[in-house]
Order: sequence, then structure tokens, then C-alpha cells
Amino acid sequence: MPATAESPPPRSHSPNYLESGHTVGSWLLTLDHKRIALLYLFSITFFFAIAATAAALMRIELLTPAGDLVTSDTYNRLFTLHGVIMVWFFLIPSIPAVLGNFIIPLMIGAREVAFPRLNLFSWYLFMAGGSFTLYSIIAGGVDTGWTFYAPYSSTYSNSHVMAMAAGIFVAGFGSIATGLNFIVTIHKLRAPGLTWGRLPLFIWSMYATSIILVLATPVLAMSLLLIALERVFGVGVFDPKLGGDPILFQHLFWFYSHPAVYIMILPGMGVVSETIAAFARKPVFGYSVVAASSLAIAGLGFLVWGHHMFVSSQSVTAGLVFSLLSFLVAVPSAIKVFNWTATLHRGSISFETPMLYALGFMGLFTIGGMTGVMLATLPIDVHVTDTYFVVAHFHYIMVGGMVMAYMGGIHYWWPKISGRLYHEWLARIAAITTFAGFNLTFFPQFILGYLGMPRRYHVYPPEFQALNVLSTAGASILGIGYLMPLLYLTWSFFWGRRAGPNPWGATGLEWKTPSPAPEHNFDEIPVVTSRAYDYPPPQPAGASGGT
Amino acid sequence: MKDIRLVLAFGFRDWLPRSASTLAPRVDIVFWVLVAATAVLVIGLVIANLYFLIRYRRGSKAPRPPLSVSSAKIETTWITLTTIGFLGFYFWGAHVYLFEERPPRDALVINLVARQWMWDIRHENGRREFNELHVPVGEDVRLVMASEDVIHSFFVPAFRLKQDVVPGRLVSTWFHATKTGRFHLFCAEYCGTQHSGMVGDVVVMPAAKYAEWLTHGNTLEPLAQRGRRLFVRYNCSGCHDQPAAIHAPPLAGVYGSLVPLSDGRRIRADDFYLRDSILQPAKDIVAGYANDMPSFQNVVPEGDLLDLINYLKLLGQENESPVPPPAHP
Amino acid sequence: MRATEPTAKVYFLNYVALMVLLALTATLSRFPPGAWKTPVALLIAAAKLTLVFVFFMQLWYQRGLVRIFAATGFFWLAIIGTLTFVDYLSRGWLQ
Amino acid sequence: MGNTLLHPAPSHFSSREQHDSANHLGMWTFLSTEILFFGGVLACYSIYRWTYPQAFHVGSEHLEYWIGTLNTGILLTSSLFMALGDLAIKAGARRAVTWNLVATWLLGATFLGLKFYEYYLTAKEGHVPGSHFHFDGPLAPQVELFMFLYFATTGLHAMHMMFGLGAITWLLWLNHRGKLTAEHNAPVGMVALYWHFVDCVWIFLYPLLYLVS
Ligand code: HEA
Ligand code: HEA
Ligand code: CUA
Ligand SMILES: [Cu+2]
Repeated sequence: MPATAESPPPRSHSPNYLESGHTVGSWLLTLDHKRIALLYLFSITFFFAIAATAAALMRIELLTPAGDLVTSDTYNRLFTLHGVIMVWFFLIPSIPAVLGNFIIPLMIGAREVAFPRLNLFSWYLFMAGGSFTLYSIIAGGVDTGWTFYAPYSSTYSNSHVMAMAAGIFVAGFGSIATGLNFIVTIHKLRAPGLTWGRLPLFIWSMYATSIILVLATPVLAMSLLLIALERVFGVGVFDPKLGGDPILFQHLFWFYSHPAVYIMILPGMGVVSETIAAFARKPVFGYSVVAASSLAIAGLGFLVWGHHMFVSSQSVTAGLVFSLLSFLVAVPSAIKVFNWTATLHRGSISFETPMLYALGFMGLFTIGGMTGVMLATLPIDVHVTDTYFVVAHFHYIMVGGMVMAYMGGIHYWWPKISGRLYHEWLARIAAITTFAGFNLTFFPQFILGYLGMPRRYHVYPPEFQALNVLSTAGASILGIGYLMPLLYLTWSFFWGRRAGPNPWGATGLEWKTPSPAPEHNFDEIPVVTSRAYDYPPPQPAGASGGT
Repeated sequence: MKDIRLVLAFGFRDWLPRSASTLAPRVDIVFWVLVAATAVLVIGLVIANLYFLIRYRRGSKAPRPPLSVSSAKIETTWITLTTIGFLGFYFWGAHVYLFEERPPRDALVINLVARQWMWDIRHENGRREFNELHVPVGEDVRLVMASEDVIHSFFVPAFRLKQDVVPGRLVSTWFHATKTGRFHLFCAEYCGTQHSGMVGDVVVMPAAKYAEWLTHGNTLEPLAQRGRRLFVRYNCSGCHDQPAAIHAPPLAGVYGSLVPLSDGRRIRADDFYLRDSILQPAKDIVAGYANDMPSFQNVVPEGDLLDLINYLKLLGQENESPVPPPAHP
Repeated sequence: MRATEPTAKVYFLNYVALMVLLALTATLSRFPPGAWKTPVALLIAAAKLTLVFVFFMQLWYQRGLVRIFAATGFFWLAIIGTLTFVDYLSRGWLQ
Repeated sequence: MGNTLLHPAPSHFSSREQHDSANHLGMWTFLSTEILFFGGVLACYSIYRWTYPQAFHVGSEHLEYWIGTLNTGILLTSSLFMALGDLAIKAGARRAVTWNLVATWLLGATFLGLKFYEYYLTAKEGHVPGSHFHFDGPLAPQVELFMFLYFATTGLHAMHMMFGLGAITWLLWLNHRGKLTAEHNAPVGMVALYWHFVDCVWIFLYPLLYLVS
């Protein structure tokens, strides 16, 4: 165990962070990273509910081939708001801003993030961006899709593109601030003895994520700004009338948005590494390879954006280059999956809820990732791009992978966040419901896509109906799987059993301090003397039967 | 009620898309092999995981000695194997992709203008149709496409073919249909309100029938002839028909030739180059000529441009006479 | 040993160098057109930028980490430029 | 970030050095995001410059070469004063700090004044992109593209300059209140980094926009 130099029994003199103030101001002006994490938790849950409602409406509309529930304009607004909110106001901040904010300082034995004020400020930026976005929705919505392709978004769309672009722009600076904060925190505030080689893998993945946040997001800001300028001036750099090239917008957009998909998976991988180690009672197999693969994903992830543009009329050579690089970026992800499996080998495994989510993640991420590899294969992508195959691919990774990991992480650290335990069996049932509903929702979409059903279609040929019905049925099960945790976690927050500092018997500095964590995390900054996941060998060394 | 029957009647047949081009089987085989590899892999992983989960569940008696193989060796093994496997698929995919991206020579050319929210299709003899594309079976067909507003995408699932149509330039794609019949044509790039209504059919017919079909119905005049008329109307002829009097490059025989430029480069005069030269004449100036031509950007609509190019193409074939016989508008 | 703190003298020398470079590039730009002009102008700009980064912004006196972070932005800038140009430079190769 | 600087070593830092080096690293990280922010528009610039070299040539001729050159000199000079201001505070010379900062501020403001004057001249010729754009010549649309890039890049740069002027004002105020000392000098260092960086952006914009012809 990362020995905390003969640690005193984890009971703190200072009040825990939940009790350190009860006024509204003590929350809205807090500099405590843990409270800021909870602010994010509430806000993104709110945004998730909005975007999920949009998803539910879309799925109901798609029950029948005709456009009977909503008009096509409304449908177009629905998937745009679904995509925009899910990506920028739910999934990107999900693990980083909630769990990252809460856990990073605890994990590295720091009292705070490096810049607490900046941290609070980034939440306000996020909320300001969210308000712009909500305004644009209330004012009538945006119908460009989350990708804002020019010249539709810059010239032809008669919807509130400016307000929504402004919202994403502002929230983007919130992301940059969060990433910057994490980078500096991880560099400068590690506890004595906590060398890079001893860091938990969650920290490595958050570090890689932060690099992407910091280096990719500004380009998104710039491309949205150029779209906005084009709307203001009536002409612009992507305007074909001036000899401008709409494809250039796609280059800029995907230069951000492909790395951004790794913002939406790397943190999840970090959580899975933590939970698998904790519930298999073993260090993660190939620690340094798993850590390095996070950085490799972050780096290589910047080189593959053109795989979203294979049929866009970018050059054939560019297609070949980007395809090759996309195959290469898949390697480090595959390595991680293999290493997690190997971690289970000769472990001592138990099946608490976070572990179930982690196992679900492994399966769904592998399927999502391998279909990503199919998409990276040029001729396959030509056929299935802009069909439901792509929709299924990214929901497998983002919902099946990242949302699962997020739920797993919330459950895993819930005792530290709330000081309480949730109802274990309800939680397991919810996890399994989510898994089942998820597959029923999105597996049929792979078939739909290969059959040729285009995405963003509100009316579709009747032969696609059967699979769409299955998908909608699945979504309603999935919805239940998401509503359950909302209920039992809320309940447990007030009435759950007390958790104690370390309910899972896990290693890691965050488990060395009381639950809920005290205001300043640690009474005394711990000193680390051993590597991460230093579980005692599962059997006494003498009992092992040779090599 | 009907919905339920639909679900019940759901047979394996409907799980496979129709396949009606030379490209389709090539794509399918890559796809299915990759699916099989994925299936093997996922099933393998699931079995391995389940085995470990059960055997090494907490409290089980299974021995857990430390590993005897070095983890570095294991890591290198699977990094190498994964990379090799992935590269294999990459090269196979790239091979098929190059096949589909290399336009055949001597294909039948059909012009297509996409606009919100319809496909406006023009055959060489002037036959025009909307949202339906008639083509002969067993022949190479090349589409030269332009968009008048936003990005659209030409998508025929049965051909496994998709190509975005981007405003501001010409794009081209090709296919070789192998089956007669009616196939879905979708617009696959989101283009606004009626994106899902921008659908139609590709009708593949025997060559003879196609030839017959061409001569019926909504036929104006051959595209090249209309192009000639436009050539006069936009007053291109004013300069280019009397290259001697006004110093403008002659256009007979230009199409397909290598044009020497004033900066020493040479450029193949294909559809793309000709389009650029009309819209942005100052971009590539032919060697020996001055930069005198006005730009026709935002003057000539996409459909007219395609017709002009058709005319230039015709001029390209008749190498001799620099000035074609005047057409009668 | 390398100085750990900048001095006013360093700053003045740096300033003089920058102004000389500015005068140079401004003068060269008045020469008749030629293919060399843009590369040279950009090289001079790069030299000026390096001077500002190294002395005014004190990279000279920093440890490795800060230098790496300073270089990162430019490296990523190179990525966006290079791969975008891969597309534009090879347009139409197959046609 | 600015605010955290005001608090002498908050409890989560174990030492002044740790705090300073965290600030420093944070600032440099921020600057690399700025590089990529401008990188987006620079990428557009490079693509179009490569596609339409003549138009950029022509467009560049319509900018005020002398203002561009003069402005470069002004910015470089302002950077010198900024750097000297940083030196001064490290020596605890508060009056020198004030003078250097005032000089920097005035030079920055001069830059902006000239810049806006140039905008005015451009507007008078009708070269502002948009519905009123007017240009006689063969490459009008592409020249408009160039002018769009010109306004986008220099406009963003000018906004950064204004932000920088605000930051210098803040430093002057801090100094006035006696909050800057030889030990507590970090705010000056941070603002100086920012100011020099904005200077560097211009160093590149100058040849890209004014020296094309
Ligand atoms: C979290 C989000 C996320 C992640 C992590 C990924 C990961 C990957 N994605 Fe995905 N993708 C999206 C989100 C994501 N994607 C989104 C949102 C879109 C659509 C955007 C839009 O248009 O709206 C998209 C679209 C998209 C496309 C474009 C489709 C199109 O529009 O035409 C492509 C094409 O190459 C692609 C590829 C990949 C690849 C190769 C990976 C790889 O990183 C995957 C790597 C993982 C694995 C490979 C799994 C592990 C593998 C094993 C365990 C097996 C080992 C295998 C062997 C040994 C054979 N993605
Ligand atoms: C990032 C995360 C993310 C998440 C979590 C999801 C979650 C879901 N998505 Fe989404 N999706 C995207 C990202 C995401 N999606 C993106 C980026 C696009 C592309 C957009 C574009 O094309 O521009 C997209 C597009 C998209 C489409 C394609 C639309 C089209 O192209 O026409 C569909 C269709 O089925 C869909 C469905 C779903 C479903 C069923 C869920 C389910 O997981 C949701 C489950 C939830 C419920 C079923 C509702 C549960 C109810 C509540 C939680 C309470 C709500 C309150 C009340 C009702 C009072 N999504
Ligand atoms: Cu046209 Cu979609
Ligand atoms: Cu991608």
C-alpha cells in the first residue's frame, strides 16, 4: 500500500467538505475542488436529461417510417441539440470535470488543484456557455448537426447558429481552463514520493486528456469563430463564392473533434484501470505500457482527423494517409483491452457494481473500437459513412464505453463523495439493465447502417422499420437503466449506510482519508513509498506452487 | 399490429444489403472478413474474461502463483501482432479504395447538379430527369457532379458508393452496375430541412433499353450544343472564337491536353481545370497570354458550367476546326 | 556556467538585434519580386520570434519542462499545417 | 489565473517556489493554447495563399506597408520596455516599474491607434469584406478572401492587445497600491510573457500580410 508514513486513523479534525458551509454562497463561490466537482455533477446531469429527452423524442419519431411525430425541421433541431449537448455539455465534462476535479487532488495527495479560482471560473464559463446554448434552443433551436458543416451553417441555415456557437466557444474556454489546471496540478502538486512511475493510471489518463483539451480546443474555438464571422460579414473563408473551400472547415473542425473523441474515452479508460485493479486486487498488468498508451492515444489522436472526410472529396492520398494513421491509433487502445484482461488473470475478483460497469465497458468498447477500425478501412467507410453504422459506432464507444465508465466511476467513488453506500443489488440490476438496453438500442443500428439507412433522416424507407422498432424498444430499457441510479444514488446520499474511509479495501491515497473527504483533503500530506495498486499477493508466497 | 408482423417476419434476407455493382462484392468481402476477425476477437476476449472471472473469483481455491513469463515479452507480442493485423486490413482496404477512386477511361458521362433538395440529372443528349437516374447495366458510368448550394452526398447503398458533392468545385465518381433494377439513391450529407426527402432511385436497365429511354421524354438539346449556345450568350465566343484578333487562347483541342502555363508549369485540361479557368481565370494563366479575362464567378450557374464544359469537351475532340459552326439558339 | 537571470544589457542587445532584423526584412521586401522573398521573410520572422522567446520570454533561463511546453504549441501547429497540406497538395493526383 | 497570483502562497502550495513555478507552467500552457488558436486561422491563410498567390499579392499591395512596418517597430520597442519593467520589479525598483509600464502601455496604444487608422483607410477604399466590398481587378473575390483573413487575424491580434493593455493597467494599479515587491513580482512576469507573445503573433502577421508583394 502507498504507505502514508504510519498514518493515523483516518479521522479528520476539520469538517468534511459537505459540512464546511451550508449557505448557497458557500457552494456558488466555493474554491474547493470537491464542491466544484459536485456543481459540475448537477449541471451535467441537468444537461444530460435535456439531451436524453431529445434522444427519446427522436427514437419515438423513428418508430414509423413516416414523419408523424415532429416536422423535419424539429427533428433536425432535435439531433443537433442532442449531439451538441451530449458532447460538449455532458460527455466532455463528465469524467474530467466531475470525477477528475474530485479525485485528482485526493489521488495525488494534494490539498487543492493548482489554481482553485480558475477552477471555479471554468465552471462559470461552462454555465455561461450552457446558458447560451439553452437560449439558442428556447429561441428556436439550431439545425446544423453537431458538426456545423459550412456552408450550411455559415450561410444557409436560418436557425440560431450564432448563439449556439457562442455557447460552445465559451464552454470551450472552460475546458481549456480545466485541462490547464490539471496539467499544472499533476506536474507540481504530487505528494512527496509520488513519482511519475507510481501514479495511478487514472492520473495518467487524465494527464493525456488534459493535453488534448488544451491543444485541440482552441482550434475548435477558431473554427466556430470563423463560421460566426462568416455569418456576420456575409462572406468568409469557407465561402465557395470567394473561391473558399468548405472542406477546409472540416479539416479544422475534425482537427479538434477527433482528438475530442479521445477526450471522451481516455478518462473512461482511466476509471476502468482503477476499478479493475481494485476489484481484482492486483496491480494493472503492464502498468507502464498502459500508462504510455494513454499518451500515445493523445498524441496519435491528433494525426487521424481526416478519416471523417473520406468521401468529402479530400484527396485520395490524404485518405490513404489518414486511414493508415487511424489504424495505428487503434493499436494502443487494443493494448489496453488486452492488459485489462490479463489483469484479471490470477486476481482475486469480486463483482461489485463498479466492476460490472468496467466489464461492460470492456466488451462494448471493443465492439465500438473494432467498428471504428472498420470505418477506418477506406472502402467500408465510403459505404457506411453518414449512415447508422457510424451512429452505432460512436454510441458503442461513447454510451457503451464512456457513459458506462462514468457510471462505474460514480459508483466507485460515491462513498468518497457522499460518505454513504448505495443499495448494492439495485445498483447491479441497473448496471445489467443498462447493458442489455444498450445493446438492444444500438446493435440493430449497425445492421441498419450497412443496409444503407442514412443518418439524420427523419423519414426513411419502410423496409428499415423493423430494426428501428427494436432500437426504440432498447432505448426505453436503456432509459430505465439510467433513471434507476438517479433515484437510488439520491436516496443513498441522505439515507444510505455510512461508508467508512475505504469500503472497497482499495489502495490509493483517496482511500486513506475519511469519507466524505475533509475540507482540506488530508490533515497531513501523505508520503508515498510504493507503487500504485500495491495489493498484497493473493496467497502467501510460500503456498504458491512454483513457477 | 403491422409493426409486430414486420418484426416477426424479419428474416435473414433483409440483413444483407442488395449488391449491384462491381464494387459491391469487393467491399463486402473486406467487410465480412473484418467482421469475422472482430467476432473471433470479441468471443475470444469474452471467453478469456469469463474464464478468469470464474476461476479467480474472490475466495476460489485456484492457485495464483506469480507469472513466470516476463510481461515485457507478452506486451511486445501483442503490440506486434495487433499492428501487423491492422496493417493487413489497411493495405487490403487501400487496394479496394484505389480501385474505386481510379476513374475508368471512356466511361459514359452523366452530369448531375445537386441542390436543396433534389437531384437534377442531365444525360449527354440533353435528356433531363429529377431524382431518378437511369443508367445502362454492364457499362462504366462516370458522374460529374456539382452543387449549387450546400454539401450533398450521392449515395447508392446497392453500389456501396458514396461521394460528397461540394459547392465550389466539380467532383466525380464512377460505378459499373451489374444488375438491372431499381435501387435507392439517398442524399447522405445533411443539407437542411428536406435532407431526408432528397431521395430517389437509380434505375439500371439493359443498354438497349437505356438507349431507347434516352430518346423519350424530357429532352432539350444535347448538352454540348446548349453549351455552345451559352458560350455565345456569356460572350466567351467574343474572344475565344477569334483567337487571332483578340489575344485569347484557342479552345479547340484543349480538353485533355497538357496546357503550358505562364509560370512554367503544365497542367492537364480536365473538367476541373476548365471549371477553374472560367471562374478564376487569373489563377492559372496560359503561357503567352495576358491576364485579361474577367472572372465568371457568381455569374454562371453550376448547370450552365457543366454544359459549357461539355461543349469544350466536344471542341476537344474535333481537333481541326478552331471555330465550330454557329448554333442556332 | 550559464547565467540564471537576464540583465538589462541582454535586453538591449536583443532589442537591437530585433530592430536590425526588422530593417532587413522591410528593406528586402522592396526588392523586385522573386521566389526567394517569402521564404526569407518568414525565416527572418522566425529568427525574431526565437529571439523574443529565448530572451524576452526568458526561455534561456528556464528548465526543460517549460521549454518543452513552449515548443509543444509550435509542434502541434506543424501537425495541423502538414496534414492539411497533405490533402491540398495531392488534390487531383488520380484524375 | 490572475486572481490566484494575489494570494501569497495559499496553503495548498508548500513553498513560494512551487507556487511560482506552477504559475509559470500554467502561463506557458496557456500560451501554447494561444498558438493553436491562431493556428486555426493561420492554416486557412496558408491554404489560400498557396491556392491564390496572385490574389494575395494584389491584396497585400493595398495594405499600408509603412504602417505595418512602423507598427512592428513600435511593438518590438514596447516589448523592450516590458522586459525592463520585469527586471525593475525583480530589483524592487517600483518607480522604474511604473515608468517602463507606462511606456509599454503608450506604445501599445499607439500601435492600436495606427492600426485603427489603417482600418479606416481600408474601409474608405471599400476593401472591407461583406456586401459593401468593392475592388476593381481580375481577382476581386479572392482579394476579398485575403482582406477577410487580414481583418480576422489583425482584429484578433488587436483584441489581444487591448486585453494586454488592460493587464498592464492592472499592474500599474497594483504597483500604485504597493502590492508589487521584489519578492512578489510574479504578476509582472506573467503579463510580460503574455505581452511578448502577442508581439510574436504580430512578428509573423507582418510578413504574412504586408510583405507578400
Ligand atoms: C469516444 C468517442 C470515440 C472513440 C474513442 C472513437 C474511436 C475510434 N474511431 Fe470513431 N467516431 C466517434 C467517436 C469515437 N470514435 C464519433 C462521435 C464519430 C462520428 C462523428 C460524426 O460524424 O458525427 C466517429 C466516427 C468515426 C469515423 C468516421 C466515420 C464516418 O463518418 O465516416 C471513423 C473512421 O475511421 C472512426 C474511427 C475510429 C477509430 C479507428 C477509433 C479507434 O480509436 C478505436 C480503437 C479501439 C479498438 C480498436 C478496440 C480495442 C481493440 C481490441 C481489443 C481488438 C484488437 C484487435 C485486433 C488484434 C484485430 N470513427
Ligand atoms: C455523447 C454522448 C451521447 C449519448 C450519451 C447519446 C445517447 C443516446 N443517443 Fe445519441 N448522438 C450523439 C451522442 C450521444 N448520444 C451524437 C454526437 C449524435 C450525432 C448528432 C448529429 O448527427 O449531429 C447522436 C445521434 C443520435 C441518433 C441519430 C440521429 C440521426 O442521425 O437522425 C440517435 C438515434 O437513435 C441517437 C440515439 C441516442 C439514444 C437512444 C441515446 C440513449 O443513450 C439515451 C438514453 C436515455 C433515454 C432513452 C431517456 C431517459 C430519460 C431521462 C434520463 C429523463 C429525461 C426526462 C424526462 C423524459 C422528463 N443519437
Ligand atoms: Cu442533400 Cu442531404
Ligand atoms: Cu475520428
